[in-house]
Amino acid sequence: MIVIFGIFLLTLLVITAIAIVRTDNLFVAVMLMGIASLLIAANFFLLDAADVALTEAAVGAGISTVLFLGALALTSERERAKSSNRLLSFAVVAAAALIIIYATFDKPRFGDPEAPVQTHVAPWYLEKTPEYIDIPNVVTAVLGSFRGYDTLGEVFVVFTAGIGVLFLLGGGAAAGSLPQEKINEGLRHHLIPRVVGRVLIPFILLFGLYVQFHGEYGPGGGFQAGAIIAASVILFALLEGEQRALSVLPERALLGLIAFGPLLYGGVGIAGIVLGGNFLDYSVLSSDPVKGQQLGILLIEAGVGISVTGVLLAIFHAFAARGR
Amino acid sequence: MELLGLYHYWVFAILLMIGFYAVIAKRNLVKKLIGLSLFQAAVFLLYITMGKVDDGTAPIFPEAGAVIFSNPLPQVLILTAIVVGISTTALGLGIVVRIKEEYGSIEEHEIQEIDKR
Amino acid sequence: MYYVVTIATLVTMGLALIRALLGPSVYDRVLAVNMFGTKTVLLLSVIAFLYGRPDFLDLALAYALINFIGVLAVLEFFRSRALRRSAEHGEGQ
Amino acid sequence: MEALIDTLSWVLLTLGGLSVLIGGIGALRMPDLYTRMHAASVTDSMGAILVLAGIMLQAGWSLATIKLIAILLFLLLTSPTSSYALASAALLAGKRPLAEIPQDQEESK
Repeated sequence: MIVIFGIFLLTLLVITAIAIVRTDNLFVAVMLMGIASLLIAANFFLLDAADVALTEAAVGAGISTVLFLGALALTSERERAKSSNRLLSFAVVAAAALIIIYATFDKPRFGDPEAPVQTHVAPWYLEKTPEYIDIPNVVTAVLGSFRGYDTLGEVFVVFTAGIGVLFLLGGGAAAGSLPQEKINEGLRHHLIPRVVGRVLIPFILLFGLYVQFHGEYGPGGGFQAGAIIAASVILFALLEGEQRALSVLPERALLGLIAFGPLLYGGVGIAGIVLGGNFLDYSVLSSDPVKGQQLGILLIEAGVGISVTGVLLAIFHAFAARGR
Repeated sequence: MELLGLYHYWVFAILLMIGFYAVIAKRNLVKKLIGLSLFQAAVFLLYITMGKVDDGTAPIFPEAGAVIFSNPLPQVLILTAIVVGISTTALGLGIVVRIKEEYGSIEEHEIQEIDKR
Repeated sequence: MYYVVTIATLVTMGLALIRALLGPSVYDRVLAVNMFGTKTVLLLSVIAFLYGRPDFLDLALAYALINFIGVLAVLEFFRSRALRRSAEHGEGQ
Repeated sequence: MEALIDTLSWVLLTLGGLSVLIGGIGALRMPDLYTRMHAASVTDSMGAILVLAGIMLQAGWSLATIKLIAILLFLLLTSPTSSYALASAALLAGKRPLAEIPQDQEESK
């Protein structure tokens, strides 16, 4: 029965995707992307990926819409030109789709426990997590400890992307023709959303911290928490105007956060070397290896959360500052 | 049942190619980025689909009882990829905004024409 | 018994999607997205129980909290667009 | 007792599903933006209350119930607010409701 729910959601997803490509109004495309993100998150949840669904929820529901709308406000809302070489592109795409679909017939059955993907390292992770790390969430264990290098790399990619956006858009904003005070006031005159938003912001922050520190026991972790905390500050910025958000968390502080996150992560790795282990080996951080692993994961998740919060907020402010 | 399972992969293929179509055929740069996001989403779905195990549950140990778990590894990869995806999309959007400021347009062919001059 | 609610929610999601595709105005589409968001919260909470893992309600909670931001972003987008338009008109005169 | 709770949550869940469905049909079939918004937002809150209450009865007294109450509270806060914000934005942008306000009422304002 649940498989049929999944198939229904996937069908809706394909319809949404086709509509996204067909519409020439970019605002509509962004709205439909919001729907697509909700569908994808629901699908992830049906496919047993609670952590991934939470990430998609944290990123897709708020931040991605905010960023795309920010970019649309700075560029244009409509697609002017018709597609180029439609027939040729369609032929290429259709042929490739058919080839991939043909290839799927050789794939292992959906949900097959004997498929090569399931038999290689995953059973080892599932078996050894209670022994080595002793936290219930295997995803966090793999993310933080077993594949700590990967995650370090990903954090640096996020870091680099954030720095890139700051280089492109930060500083020396184009002189806008709009009255400053009007632009800065945000949605302050919308009284009801403002009051509700003010009630909501502390809870979002609290929920973000819960996701951050509960990540070892349930779905969550630094990536999700970073996105949720950034979302709460973005909500504040939307309601009270961007200037006030900047006075709460000034740009310098954000730069500090961006740099401190990867530094903390790398620092934990170096601490492993100093204490006589390998890079990113947390077992040596404490006299009890299991406790050391847990401490290490806690610290690096904090590093991830800090850097994701900083990068997403810096990106948001960079886009908002351009609009002035 | 066999075909129902394959449907997930077909959706992956179709979604991937819809995104790809937007990237190659559309001339608007923001639309290309939206297509790229769809492409990304399709890849995410493929990974998560492959990690699913029959009668499995999310790889978080419940308080009691041993059960079958789905594969945690694709989930780890995709979890980080989603956040990386939004940052790189933001980078792309940043480039588009700069292009708009320099060229006054975000349509590919108009930009190329300005470049020819 | 959860199946009844799940199916009703899924069908409603389909209906909301049709509304989002038909439009006609942008507000209809935003309305559809908003509706879709609430339905997702319900769907996720029901499925968490359907799976017998009620600790996954965090997901529904995340959506209940964060969906609001999307609507506010749209509102701010309309506001700044109106500002820009009035500024352009002011210069034109 | 158990059977009573089960029956009650059955009834709540079914009513909730029904109300969600009615909202969906209303949002699709109503003639203009404001009536659609009305259909969608009212049933949103009603459906959320019924469905979540039904699940709460099943969950018993546990952490899940508290989370469900939190979800319900936040939904009841945000969903009408979003509808209000959207309606006011549409009205400010000059979209008029389908039904015209009668002359005498307009003057009395």
